[in-house]
Parts: sequence; C-alpha cells; structure tokens
Amino acid sequence: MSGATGSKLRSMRDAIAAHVHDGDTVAIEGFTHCISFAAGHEIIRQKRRNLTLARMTPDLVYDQMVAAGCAKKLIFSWLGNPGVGSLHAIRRRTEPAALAAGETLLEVEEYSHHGMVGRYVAGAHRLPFYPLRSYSESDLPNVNPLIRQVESPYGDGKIWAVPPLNPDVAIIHAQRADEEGNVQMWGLLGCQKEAAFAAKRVIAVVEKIVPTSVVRADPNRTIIPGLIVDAVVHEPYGAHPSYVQGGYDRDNAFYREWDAISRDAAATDAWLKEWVYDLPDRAAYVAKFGAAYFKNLTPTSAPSGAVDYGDYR
Amino acid sequence: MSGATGSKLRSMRDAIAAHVHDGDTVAIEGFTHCISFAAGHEIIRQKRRNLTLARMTPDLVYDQMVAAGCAKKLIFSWLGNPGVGSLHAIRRRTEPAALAAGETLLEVEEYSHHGMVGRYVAGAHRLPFYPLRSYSESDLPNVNPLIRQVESPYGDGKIWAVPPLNPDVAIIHAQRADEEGNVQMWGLLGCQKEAAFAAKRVIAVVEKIVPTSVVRADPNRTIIPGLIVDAVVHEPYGAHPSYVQGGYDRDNAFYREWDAISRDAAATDAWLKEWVYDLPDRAAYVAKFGAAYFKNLTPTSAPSGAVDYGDYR
Amino acid sequence: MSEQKPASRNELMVVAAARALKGKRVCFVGVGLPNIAVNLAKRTVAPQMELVYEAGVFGASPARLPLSIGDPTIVTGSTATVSMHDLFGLYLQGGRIDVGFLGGAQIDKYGNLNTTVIGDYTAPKTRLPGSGGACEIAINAKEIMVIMRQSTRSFVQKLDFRTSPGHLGGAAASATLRKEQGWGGNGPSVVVTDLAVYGFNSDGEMELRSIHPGATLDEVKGSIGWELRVPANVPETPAPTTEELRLIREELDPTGAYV
Amino acid sequence: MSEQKPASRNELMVVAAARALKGKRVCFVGVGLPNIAVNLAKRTVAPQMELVYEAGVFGASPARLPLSIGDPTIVTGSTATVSMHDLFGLYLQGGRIDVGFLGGAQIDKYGNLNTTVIGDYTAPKTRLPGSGGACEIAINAKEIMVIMRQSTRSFVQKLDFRTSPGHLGGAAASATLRKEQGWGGNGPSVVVTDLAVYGFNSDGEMELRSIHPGATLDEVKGSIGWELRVPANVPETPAPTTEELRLIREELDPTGAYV
Repeated sequence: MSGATGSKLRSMRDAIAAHVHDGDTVAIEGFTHCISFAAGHEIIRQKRRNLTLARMTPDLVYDQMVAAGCAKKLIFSWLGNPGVGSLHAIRRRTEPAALAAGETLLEVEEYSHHGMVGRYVAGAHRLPFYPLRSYSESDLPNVNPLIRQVESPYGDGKIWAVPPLNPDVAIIHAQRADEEGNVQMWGLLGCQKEAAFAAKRVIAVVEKIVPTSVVRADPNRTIIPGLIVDAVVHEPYGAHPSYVQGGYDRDNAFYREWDAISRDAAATDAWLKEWVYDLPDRAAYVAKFGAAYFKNLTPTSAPSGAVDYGDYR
Repeated sequence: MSGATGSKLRSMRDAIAAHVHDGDTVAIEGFTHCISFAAGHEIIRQKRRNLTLARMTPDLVYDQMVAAGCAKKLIFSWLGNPGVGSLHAIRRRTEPAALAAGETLLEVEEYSHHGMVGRYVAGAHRLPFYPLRSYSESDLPNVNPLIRQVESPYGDGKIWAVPPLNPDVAIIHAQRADEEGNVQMWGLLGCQKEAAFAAKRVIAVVEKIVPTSVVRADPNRTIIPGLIVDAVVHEPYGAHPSYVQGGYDRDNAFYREWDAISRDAAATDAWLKEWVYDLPDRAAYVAKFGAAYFKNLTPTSAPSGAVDYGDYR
Repeated sequence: MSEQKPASRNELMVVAAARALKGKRVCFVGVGLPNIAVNLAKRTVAPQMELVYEAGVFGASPARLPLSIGDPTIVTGSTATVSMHDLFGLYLQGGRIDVGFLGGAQIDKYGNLNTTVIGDYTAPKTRLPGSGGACEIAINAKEIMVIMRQSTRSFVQKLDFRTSPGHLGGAAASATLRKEQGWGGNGPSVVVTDLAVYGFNSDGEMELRSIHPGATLDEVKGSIGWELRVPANVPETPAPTTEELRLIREELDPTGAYV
Repeated sequence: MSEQKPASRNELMVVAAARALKGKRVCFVGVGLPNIAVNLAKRTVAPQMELVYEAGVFGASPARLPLSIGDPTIVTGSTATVSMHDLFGLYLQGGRIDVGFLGGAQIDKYGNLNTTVIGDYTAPKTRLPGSGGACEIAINAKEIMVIMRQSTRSFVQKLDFRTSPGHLGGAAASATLRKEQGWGGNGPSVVVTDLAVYGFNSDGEMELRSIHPGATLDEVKGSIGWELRVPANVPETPAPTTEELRLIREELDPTGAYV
C-alpha cells in the first residue's frame, strides 16, 4: 500500500524492478479481459525466479512465464487456453511423464472460480476466511487442505471456507488512470479490484493516462483508488493478445497459434527469444507487429452515453 | 424473484398493493441518497400494519411510517435525522416514558453499518452468516443475540458474524430503468444492490423510464437486473425530501422542519393528513409543492463523459 | 429451398441440447457447443431466455460467436456486466440460475464429472483445466445439462477425480444431502452426446431417452463404460428441422468453426 | 486586516482538532464539527489528506459543507464513489483508514464511547442513534480522534452502554486483546473538547494535554465525572491564528451553521 501522493508514473521496467522480487507471490489478474502480458514479459526479461503465480485462469501469460522458468508454484482455478485447449508449457511441468530432465514439478494449489474470488475478497477485507457453498462432495478439498469447513453459528450446519490470499504484488491492466493511480475500467471487471485491495503492492497498467478531472467526472467508474497503487505504467496495447474493451479485440488467432508453439519446448523458447528477450519493451513488441496489425483488432465505436452527477454548491 | 419478462411498469398504488402485505419485512433502502419516500407514503395510505421495517438508517421515511402505525419492529444500524438530530416519532415508541396511552414499544434489533450491510450480503449470496471484524468488546452482542462469534477454520481465533437478512420486499429508488426493470444508478450506491438481491420481491422506483438500448449502452452501470425485479414504478421526485444524484438536491430544509413537526405527535398527525392521507399519490404531492419548489432543488449539470465499449462483430 | 446436407453428429448434439432448453429462463452459458445450443434455443424454443456468462455478464446479446468465455462481444449490448464476485455470489450462489451447462473429460452413471486430472492427482497422466466454475455450477444451478461426446474413456465406471458432484452415489442419498446442506441445485437432468439423449431415473442413474438418427443401440452401449439402463422402447431423437440446421449453418456458425 | 472577533469555544475545538490531523493521510470524516475540522486541516496542516465518507466516497472534494453524511456534494468530483459494502469492507476493515473521528453521548476515561442509550437498554431514558459505523471505526481505523463537548453527563465514570471500544479497561490489556484478535486499530489517541485537549497515557487513561484559552483547570476538572489525570505543567492550547479563523468563518462555515 502506497502512502505517497503525486505522480506514480513509471516505466514497466522500473515498476517491475521496484515491486516484483524473487520468491514473491504475484497476481497478474484479469478474467480474459485486461491481462497485463506486458508485465509478464518484463518479469521474464528481468529473470525473476521462484515466483508463486496466482491467477484464476493462468492463461498464456503464465504459460509463458512458466516456460521462462519464473515460477515454482501456481495458485489457480482454471488452467487452460480459453476456447482452444491446454496450456502446454504448464502441462510439461505438471505431468511427471512430460517433465524434462533437470526440471521439477510445479507446486499446484487449486480452487474453483468462486473459491479464488473468495480468497481475494477475504484478503482485501482482512477476513480470516471466506465462506461459500462450493466443494460439497467434490474431491477438491481432499487434495487441497486449505479448503476447509466452517460451522455456522446459527445452528444450520457447516459450509465451506477458503483462506485469504494476499499477494505480494498485484498487477492489473485497465483502460485508464490518472498519474496518482486512480484506475477506471469497464467491460469484464474480473477480480481486479479484489486482487488489488488484497495485495501488499499494486502496479496499475493502463492504455491511457488521463487528467484527474476525467476520473473525477465519473467517480462510480473508479475501481481502484490511487491510495493503494504503487506504480502506474502507461502501456498502450499492454494487454495483447488479451484485449481491452473498446480499445482492441482479443487476438484469438494468437491464442490458437500459441497452442502449436507451446506444444514444442524448443518452439516455445524460440518464441520467447524473438518476442520477449530480444525486445527491450512493449513499445518494441507493438512496433514489431506493426500498426496495421493492431488496426485490424480495433472495433468500431459503441459509446456508453453520459450521465449527470449534478454540480452541488 | 420475478420470472416474467416484458413490461413490469406499474403504478405505485398497484405495486404496493401487490407486493407489500401486513406483517411483511420491508426494506426501503438508500443511504441518504435515493430513499423511496413515495413508497413509504403509499404504504401509509394503504394502511399496512405489523411491518418489520429494515433499513441501515431509518431516516424520516420510517419515522413517518412508525408515526402512522405501520410498524411493529425496526431492524437498523443508525437511528437518526442525519445532520439534524433524533427521529422523534420513533423515540416516542422506544422510550417507555414517552409512550402514549395504548401504544406499545417497538421491537428493536440493532447492528452497526457494516453489520447491516453484511446481513444483506449474506441474504443476497445465500450464505448462512457473514463474517466481520466489528463488535469486539462492544455491548451490542450482549443486547442482540443474533450477533455471534464464528471460529475460523484456520486456527486464528474467532471473529464476529451476523445472520442473513432476506426481506419479503425491498424497495429501491434509482435514476433510471427500462420497463423490464434493469436498473441503473450513480452517486451513493448504499446497499441497494445487496438489499434487492436479498429480497423475495423487489420494487424498483425510478426517476426515468428509458429504452433498453440506453441500459445496454452502458452495462457496467446496471446495479439490479430485471430478472429480480417484480414491479417498476415511474415516480419523478419520488425520493424527495431525499435526493437523486444529478436530478435534485437533498431538501435539507425539510429535514430540519421535520425535527419540529415530529417532536409533537399532533403536528405529526396533521402533517401526515395533509401530505400523505389527503393526497392520492406522489404526483399530487409534487404538484402541491409546485414546480418552482423543485426547480430550486435542481443542480446545474456535471456530466460524466462517455466511454467506449466497442462494437465487436 | 436448396437441398440441405444431412445433420452431422455435432449438429444432432446441438439441436437436442437446444430443445432441452425449452421454456428455460436463465442459462449459464459455456463456450463452444453449449454456446451454440443456447443461442439456437433462444431463436427457437426459449426466446425469452437470458444468457449468463461466468465472466460477469447477464443478459448478453453477442453479435458474433465468442471463442472464449470472456470475449468482448458478450459485454457490448448486455443488460449488466458485473464483477466475478457478484456473478458467483449474487447470481449463481444466490440461486438465480435455472440451467447450467457442464461438460468434462469423464462422467459416471450418476452424472458426477471430472475436469481435473486423468490418473493420480499428485502425478497425473493428463493435467486437465480443473474446476473453473464447474464445481459451484453443479452445486448451485437449479438444473444441470451435460454436453459431451461419449466413449468408454469418457463415460466411465469410476472417475479418476470428482470435480463436480452430480447425483453422487444415487438419487435418494443425493437429494437428502443436497437438502440438508442447503445446496441450491437438484443436479443433472439431461445428458446430450453425439449419439443419444439421456435422462436420470428415480435412482439418479443415467437412462437412455432417445438415440440420434444414424446411431444404433449397440454403438451407444459400446461406448459407455458401465451397464447402461435401457428402457423397453427407446425412440429415435427427432431429426433436426430444416430451420434448425439453417440457423446453425447460416447464422450461428457460418464458418463451421464449432459444429 | 479587519478586527477579528475572538474565537468561540466551538472554533477552539475545530482548530485544535484540525491541528491534530497534521500530516495524516486518510481520514474518515463525520458530519458537523469533524467535517469542518478535516476541511480546515486540508487547507492548513494536511494538504494531501484524503477525505473518506462512510456513505461510500473516497477522495471527496465537497463544494459546500454537507448537512448530512450522504450529501450529493461529496460525490460530484470525488475520486471514487463505491458501495457501502466496499467502503466498510475494503477501505475500513481492509485497514486503509488512518484516522477515524468519533463523538458520543458518553465517554469514559479509557476513551470507550456510548452512542446507543442513556439508561437501561430495554427501557431507555433516551434512545440515541446507535452505532452506525462507530463500532467498526473504533476497531478498524488505525487511530481514533474524538470531538465532543465535555460535561459531567458526557464524561462519565461508567458508560450506560459501550457502543464503541476504546482502551477498554486499560492500555496493557487493550493492546494485548487488539493484537490477539487482529483488530486493525490502536484506539483513541486524542480527545478534543470545548475546553481542552486530551491524550492517553501509557495506562490508556485520558490525560490533560492543554487547556483552551479562556478555560480554567477547575472548569475542566469540574466537567468530568472521574478524577482526571493532570500532569505537572499543562500548557494553554495555542490560540487559533487569524488565518484559521478566517478560513472557518469565510470559507468553511460562512453562515455559522455549524461552528
């Protein structure tokens, strides 16, 4: 949690260097929408090691980070390439028969979606546990001893509980923020807010830096206050191949391509070399794709309309 | 919970007649903002009796309903005229020395704000309890046996819990809805969403009925889906003397006036006769104040600006 | 009208699943075949059905078929877009979902499902995606419909891992437990495969209801890992109508990417 | 510069409270005097302070002094307007509030507060508003400042009802309990009245820190219901500056409605 005021604008390089350390628990959140691939790639470039990677849906970003050797453990609820299939780099680190020589199995700690949401909520609300009606007669509690039962104090039996998750750092992408880190977002909200409030440090990555007056014109749109943000990174197209509602489309073609790339360890390494290690930053990544590529991903406009808050003096 | 589709537009008279019954637990919610006084007055006119009135802050609307004899019990967290002082009609029914001949004391069940919010959340999420870090070393659990302790299953001691609150009917006011009851609101959100999802039936009262396309242009602004709404009432100025962000100001002068009126049981009865019983509906109440009165309460414009959702085909 | 190609087995699945949605009100949509089935139902037997996506969308009106469950097209023009906390807490656990669709790598005769691992959990032969929302959909949606292709590898005597509970070890015990523990849902009601449609009998055991055109009883029984209950007279699944096939081929999946 | 009227006792309270906020970052604002004190602090000793209103507003910049805690002017132009669930869960219980302001009908020497009833709970002599957010502010805000007028009726030996915990029965036990039970806050640090400013000593007991200009030690002691701890040398509260009084009278409360 940041106590400072004033501009928190940093480069991605500086933000990762300052706030993501070896051994940290890192949550790059965003449910399909607004996943900070730019942050994931910078963590790879800076060669962070022994990270515990938390995310509801590890997605390609964690497949790439696992392939790059950043992770020792995954905390998640759904492990796949949405709409396509498996995360093959992660499978190679979770299926003993697929393990390469010298590699070790990733530690795995898994929940359901509601359970992962509940973990962040408990962390954000400073609760010792979050109660929910999942897990009954599922084998999940048998393999994850952190999923436990709690007795209702109203005599109506037991329900299930998950413990708080307080990442060392949460990295969330959104449409816009001011330089103090007041973040506004629309479209799928995922659990960006809950993960950010649960985390010890927060990096907010946005498509646009706007004047504070833009934020203050629509305060109900703010999901994360600058109060809890440590660094603001201005990173256009920073979510690609994920997407930003109203900004650019999900690059489904790349999600499909990754399936082929990631099935082969050597191809995966080559991809990481070409698109991560050999590039200095996200601007170079965007330039390498070229403007026409992103133009094709740009939707036509669908404006929200404005509402009136009224000026009360 | 409504399963029907299509227009749910009803008059306030019909909505109250259909959905509020003697003996019901009723929650007219709204934290200072968007309190449906129009619904409260119609409940008074229809002479509902033995209601359990739940609200975080009973405010003038429950003071008036208690004065009119609608209530047998209050569930609340803060019992006052905000910024002014006491709710005198309620005090006359809660202080034995002030009790009129033939009257009985109201039953009282009280929490803190977080506790009341938690009760609605538990009700809305179908949880047997809501855990929170309030009440330690307070006398509140001593006088309310429904505030209990729950043992964390993670070996870190006990925290407090409140039970779910599932009102028979929740009545919430907002800026706008479509005829199916998809409600959008901005400004102070209070616990309108949580109370509505917790309730068995929902009446949504709005300043404006808008085409569904207006709602669908900004889906993140929707706080209550038509799915759970039983009746939509179009009631301009229906929240007065409370207010509607961007629509009209809080009538602080009336909140102050009520202090004097409500100190005197006869003056209170006279006020109820003049402003509730002798008027057929809210339109008549608005007409009786006159257009100039509400014009004085109208703020100048402070538009939110628009955002872009993008058209993805 | 031009000559239509006969229905493929995927099309038979989609049409049978869509018909099972007749009159349903609120449906939790998965990607792929369930998504097409639900959109077909909305255009035929359930015009008032509301589509809910676990990504946080209520009342979606997608302008294209989304590849992923979190595509931007499900947001634009939807009735409400909410946090996942609200979606799972208020909508699903809150009891507002009538039908949830599930699939899986393995199903047993009581409709219990595995989407977690093949083999031993700690040293899996195949690491599958895991629960996602499946475990809580199975518990909280009032009714569960399953769509999956059948084979002796997927329709098994014993699951390697029970991710999502169905009728557990049988209907009586399951109903008692669900009631005692306050589960919101009643468990699976329909299973639609590429060969047949199944319901559940009073013991909570999967029972053949109809065989798709072109499939045989031997084929059906031969691709199930337990002794299937087969009633005396098993009708043929009514063939897709010309209009149903047209909707799938021309409107819902014109590139044939899914069906 | 025109001649200023001398400071009233309410103004002395407001100025002393504002000064106690020096350097504070995030403050939970109540209506009335705390609101004026906080806004005065923001213009003087704590320009970067963020105002949080329990109604659901973070980073408020009210264009007028709100009568109620939920006035529309605290919303327009604020940094974030959120549900009460978020405000109480994420901001307050989540440990993001540095200073909470409380008042009450009764306070005891350990800073415990009563805002619920005078007399017996089930048959009260006076029914007060109750907790509102006070109980959880007292537990979760890192530090509590109290503003209330003092009299033997309000500064009492024994509370009729303990709504909001302070230092309980003394600092040592209180600190242990707060730590063991994971409370977010450390309890009251400052009490500002119309006559004086108090801190808390190492036993958690209220101790006189300064006496306002115009008040006497006898007056202070005579309006407290317990034997007050008075250190050897009690300074006078520094008088309000011309600028502080100007801000209150011309900018913050020009109609004199509150002060």
